[in-house]
Amino acid sequence: MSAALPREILICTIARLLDGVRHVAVGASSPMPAAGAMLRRALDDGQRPVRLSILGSVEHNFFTNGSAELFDSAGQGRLDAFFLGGGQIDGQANVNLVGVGDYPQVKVRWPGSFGSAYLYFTVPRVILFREEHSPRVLVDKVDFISAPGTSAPGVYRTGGPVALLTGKALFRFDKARPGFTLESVHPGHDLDEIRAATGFAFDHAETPAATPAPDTATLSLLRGRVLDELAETYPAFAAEWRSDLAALTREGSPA
Amino acid sequence: MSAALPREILICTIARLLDGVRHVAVGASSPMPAAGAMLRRALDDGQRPVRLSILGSVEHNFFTNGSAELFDSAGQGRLDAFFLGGGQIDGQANVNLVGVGDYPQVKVRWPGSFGSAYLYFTVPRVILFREEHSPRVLVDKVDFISAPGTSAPGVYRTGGPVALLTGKALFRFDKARPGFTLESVHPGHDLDEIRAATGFAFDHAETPAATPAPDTATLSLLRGRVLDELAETYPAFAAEWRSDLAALTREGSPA
Amino acid sequence: MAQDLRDMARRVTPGMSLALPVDYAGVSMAMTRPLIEHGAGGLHLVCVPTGGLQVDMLIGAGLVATVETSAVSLGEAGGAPRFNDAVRQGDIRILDATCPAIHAGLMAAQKGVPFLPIRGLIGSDVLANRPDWRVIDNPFAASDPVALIPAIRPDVAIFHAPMADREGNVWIGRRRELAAMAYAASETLVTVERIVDRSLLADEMTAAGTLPALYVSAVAQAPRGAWPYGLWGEYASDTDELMRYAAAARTAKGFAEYMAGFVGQEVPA
Amino acid sequence: MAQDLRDMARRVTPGMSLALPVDYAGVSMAMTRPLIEHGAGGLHLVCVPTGGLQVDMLIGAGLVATVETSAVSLGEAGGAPRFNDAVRQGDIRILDATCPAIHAGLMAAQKGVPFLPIRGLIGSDVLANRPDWRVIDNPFAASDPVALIPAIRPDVAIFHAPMADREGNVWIGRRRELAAMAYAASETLVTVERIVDRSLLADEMTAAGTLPALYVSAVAQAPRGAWPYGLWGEYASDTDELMRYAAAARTAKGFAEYMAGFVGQEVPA
Repeated sequence: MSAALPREILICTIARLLDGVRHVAVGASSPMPAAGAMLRRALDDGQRPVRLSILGSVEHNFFTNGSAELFDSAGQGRLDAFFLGGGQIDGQANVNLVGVGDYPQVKVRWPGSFGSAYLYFTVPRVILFREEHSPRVLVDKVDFISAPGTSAPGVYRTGGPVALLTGKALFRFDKARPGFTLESVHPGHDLDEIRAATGFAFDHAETPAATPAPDTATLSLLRGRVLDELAETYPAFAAEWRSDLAALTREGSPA
Repeated sequence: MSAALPREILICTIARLLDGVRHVAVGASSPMPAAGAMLRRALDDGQRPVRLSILGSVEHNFFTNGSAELFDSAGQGRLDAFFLGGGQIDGQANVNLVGVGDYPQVKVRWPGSFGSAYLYFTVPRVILFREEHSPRVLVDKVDFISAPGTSAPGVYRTGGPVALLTGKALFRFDKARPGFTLESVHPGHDLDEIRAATGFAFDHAETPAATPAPDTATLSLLRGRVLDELAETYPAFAAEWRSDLAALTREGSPA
Repeated sequence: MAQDLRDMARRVTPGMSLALPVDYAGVSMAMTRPLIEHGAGGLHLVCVPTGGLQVDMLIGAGLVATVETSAVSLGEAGGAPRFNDAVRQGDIRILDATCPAIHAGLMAAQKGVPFLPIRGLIGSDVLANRPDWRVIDNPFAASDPVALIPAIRPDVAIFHAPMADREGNVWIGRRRELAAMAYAASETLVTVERIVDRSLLADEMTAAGTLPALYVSAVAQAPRGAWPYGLWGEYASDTDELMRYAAAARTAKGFAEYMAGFVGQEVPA
Repeated sequence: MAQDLRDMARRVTPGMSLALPVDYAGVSMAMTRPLIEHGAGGLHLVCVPTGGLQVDMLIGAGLVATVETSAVSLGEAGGAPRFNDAVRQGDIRILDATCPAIHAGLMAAQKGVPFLPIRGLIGSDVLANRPDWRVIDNPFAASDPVALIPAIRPDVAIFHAPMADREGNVWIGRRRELAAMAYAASETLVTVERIVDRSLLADEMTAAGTLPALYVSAVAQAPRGAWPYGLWGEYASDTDELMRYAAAARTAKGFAEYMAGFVGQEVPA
C-alpha cells in the first residue's frame, strides 16, 4: 500500500482524537471531520457504537426534532465531540466566526457564529480544525469572540477545546494555563515553519514529535469502507481523494 | 318537538356562553361542555370555524405535539375558552381540585389541580361548570386554591372566569368586585332554593330572570347532528340522553 | 413473565425517580408487575403530567415515597384508591403541580438549563406549597413576577409504544411527551407492541414520529402492554377492568387480592 | 406568477418581522419573488437559525432593515454576497446570535413566557453585542450566571413543505423547527409541493409529522418551490444554480441581472 496522503494523516489524527466517543457531530461542509468520525466508527466496530450526526445531511441524521435537537442533546450531555473551525483562532482558543475589523461593520464578514457560542461550552471534546495554518488564521487575539476558549470560575461549562489540528501540526490545549502546546508536527513540516506560521505563542518540546502515519490496517480501512461511506455524503471530496490515490499508485508502480 | 330536558338547557346555555370563540378545549370526561361546544360549532357552521379539542380523545384531537401543546397554544393566545369544574368553588371564583381539610394530609383527596393553575390565567373565557349546586361545592372559601379567581394588579393574566353554570342557575363573574351575580335561574328552580344551596354571597336582581329554553331550531340541531357527533366520543352519555328523549316522547304522546 | 421485562425492571434501584406518562399516551402497564416483583422502593414518581392505574399500583405495593404530579385518577373509573388512601394516611409525600409545570421542568432538562419560566401559578396554593419553585421579577419588564420551575431530570422514563426497530428506535407518533420524558431522563425503558425489521428512520414518514435510539436504553416486546389502558391507534381502554380495579383497591386487602391475579398484559381468556 | 402567492405576499407589511428556515429545512423560495414584487420593506428577518439565498435576495432587493441570525451563507457556494456587502456598508442592522439562542427565543414565544434561559454565551462577543439579552444569577444555585433570551414573536413565518391537505394541515415531517416557527409567529404562510385530498390528521402515521391548521394562515401550491434549494425526501439542492447566483451577486449590478430572470421555481428547460 502506498504511503499516506497528507489528508489521510489528518483524518487518522482526527480518529485518534475521537478515541472513546459515543456520539460525534460534524458540520455540513466538513468532509475531513466526517471521515475521521467514520474511521473512528469503523475502528470501534463491534466494541462500541459510535453515532455520527452530520448537520444538514438526510442520510447521517438520526435526529427527529428539528435543528434544535443537536443543541438539546449537547445540553443533556449526549454529545461527546464536535468540530469548530474559525476565521480566526487565538492563543487562548477563542474562536472568531464573524469577521475581521471593528464589529459590527467589519471589513471582512464571515457567515456568523452558528452554534459555537453554545457547543463550545457544552461538548466535552471540541476539536478545533482548520487546514490553513497561517498568521492570518492563528492570531494573537481574535477580533470578535464568537466563543471563548476558557471561562471564569463559576461559569457553567462542561465542555471546551481539547486540541487544534491544522494542515501542519497538532496542538493540545491546556485550559489551566491557558494556552496551546505543540503535540506533533506533520510529515514535511518543521518547528521553524510552524513558529513562523503561528500568530500566537505556544509551548513545545525542543524537538517536537512527528505526527504518526497510520498503520497499514488503518489505512486500508480508510481507503476501503470509510472512503465508500464518505462518497455518499461528500461525492466531490471522495472523487478527488480517489484520483489522488490513483496518481500515487501510478507514481509508485514503476518502482 | 317535546320541551327541553334540563341537560339540554345546560348545553344550550354553554353554547351561548361560547358565542364568538374560535377554539375551545374540554376535559376528557366532560360530555356536557363537549356537547355545548359541538352545538356552538353547528350553530356557527358556514360563518366561522370553531375548533374543538377534547383532551385524551383521538378523534377530537388536532394537536400533534403531545400533551404540552394545549398549554402552549393557550400561552400563545390561541385558546379562547375552557371549562373548569372543582370540588369546591368559592365566591371569589377560587377553585379547589385538590381536597378537603388541611393540606397536604387532606381528609378527602381529589385527583389534583391538572392544568387549572395555568389555564385559568391564560384562557380568556373560562367557564366554571359544576352540575352539583350545593353548599358543599359552592363554599365561602376553598380549602386549597388550585387556581385563584382573580390576581393582584401587575400579575400577568390574560384570562379568567367569566361565568359559573350549575344544575340550578347561571352566574356571571365580575372580577373588579370580585364576585358572582346571579344571571338566571333554570326552569324548576327559584331564588330561595339557590340562596340555600350556595355557600357564598352573590348579587342578584329582585326577580331573577329564567334561563331561556332553546328555540325549536336549536333543539332540533342539538338532538340531531350534535347528539350524533357526541355519541362517537361519549357513547354512554348519548345513549342515556336518547333514552330520556324516548321516555319524554312516550309521556307526551297520549296528550 | 418475560425475562427481558425482568431485566429492564432491574435497572431501577431504590430511591430513583421514575417518569411515567399520562394514561392515554402509552403507559407501560407491562412493566408494573416486574417493577413490583423487583421491589426497588422509595421511588419518586414523576407523572407526565398526571398519573393513573400504574401509579396507584406502585403506591399500593409500597414502593413509592414521593409523587410529583398534576393529578392522579382512574378517569372514568373514579379516584385512585391507593393514592387517595396514602395521601390521607400521610404515607407518601405529594408534590402537587400543574400540567404545564411538569412539562416545563422536563423541557428545562431537555434544554440543559436549570429552570424554565411559566405563566400562571401566582396566588395559587400549588405554588405556595412548592418551596422548590421560585418567583422572580421578569428582568425584561418592570414589576412582572414570573414563576420558575427547576429542571426535572428523572433517573428513568418508562413507557409503552406501538413499535420499535432492531436498532432501538421507537415510534411514538404524535405523543411527543414520550420524547420529552426520554430527552430529560438518564435512562429510558420502552415496551412495544411489536418489533419491526426495517429501520424506522429509513423513510421520512416513519422518522417523523420516531424517538431515536440515542435516547433509548432498552426495548422489550409486550403485546397489549398498555392494558387495561388503551394505546392510541391500536386498542381502546378496558374500562370494565379499570372499574374492577377501582372497586377492589378500595381496601388494602382488596388491592392485594386483585394484584395476585394481575399479570400486566391482557391474557387471552 | 400564481395569484395565490401574490395574495400571501400581501399579508406582509412594511416593518414586519419574518421568520425564515435554514436552507435544508424547507425554504419557500417560491415566495421570494412575490415578496420582492410586493415590496414591503424595512423587514426584520429572523433566520431559524441561519439564513441563505432567500435572505441574501431580500437584502439585495433592499427590503431588509435588520437580520437576526446565527449565520448567513450560501453553504458550498460560499459567502452570501449581498449580506456581506450590506454588513460592510452598514446598510443593515445585524443581530448576531447563536443557533440555540434563536431556538430558545422561539420556544419562549411557543410557551407564552417572556424569556428562556440558555447555557453558554457568557464571555462571548455575541452576548456582549446583544443588549436585548440579559444575564442573571440562577436563583436555584449560588453564583451561577445564566443568560436569558427574550421571546421571539415573528409577525409572519414563511416556509415550504412537501404537502398540505384541504383543511390547511401541513406535513413537516421531522423538520420540527417549522412547527416552532409557526407556534411562535402570529401568521404562517406555507407553500407546498402538492395538496392532498385526505386529511393528514386522519391517521396516526401522517399526523405525527403534521403541523395543524390552527397555526397556518394560508397555503399555496408551488411545485419545486424550494429550488434552487432542495427539499428533504423530495429533491436535492441545485448547487450549480447556487454557484451561479453567488458569482452573479458579487456586485449589485450582477445581482439585479440575475434577479431579472429569477422566477423562484424551477422552470422546465
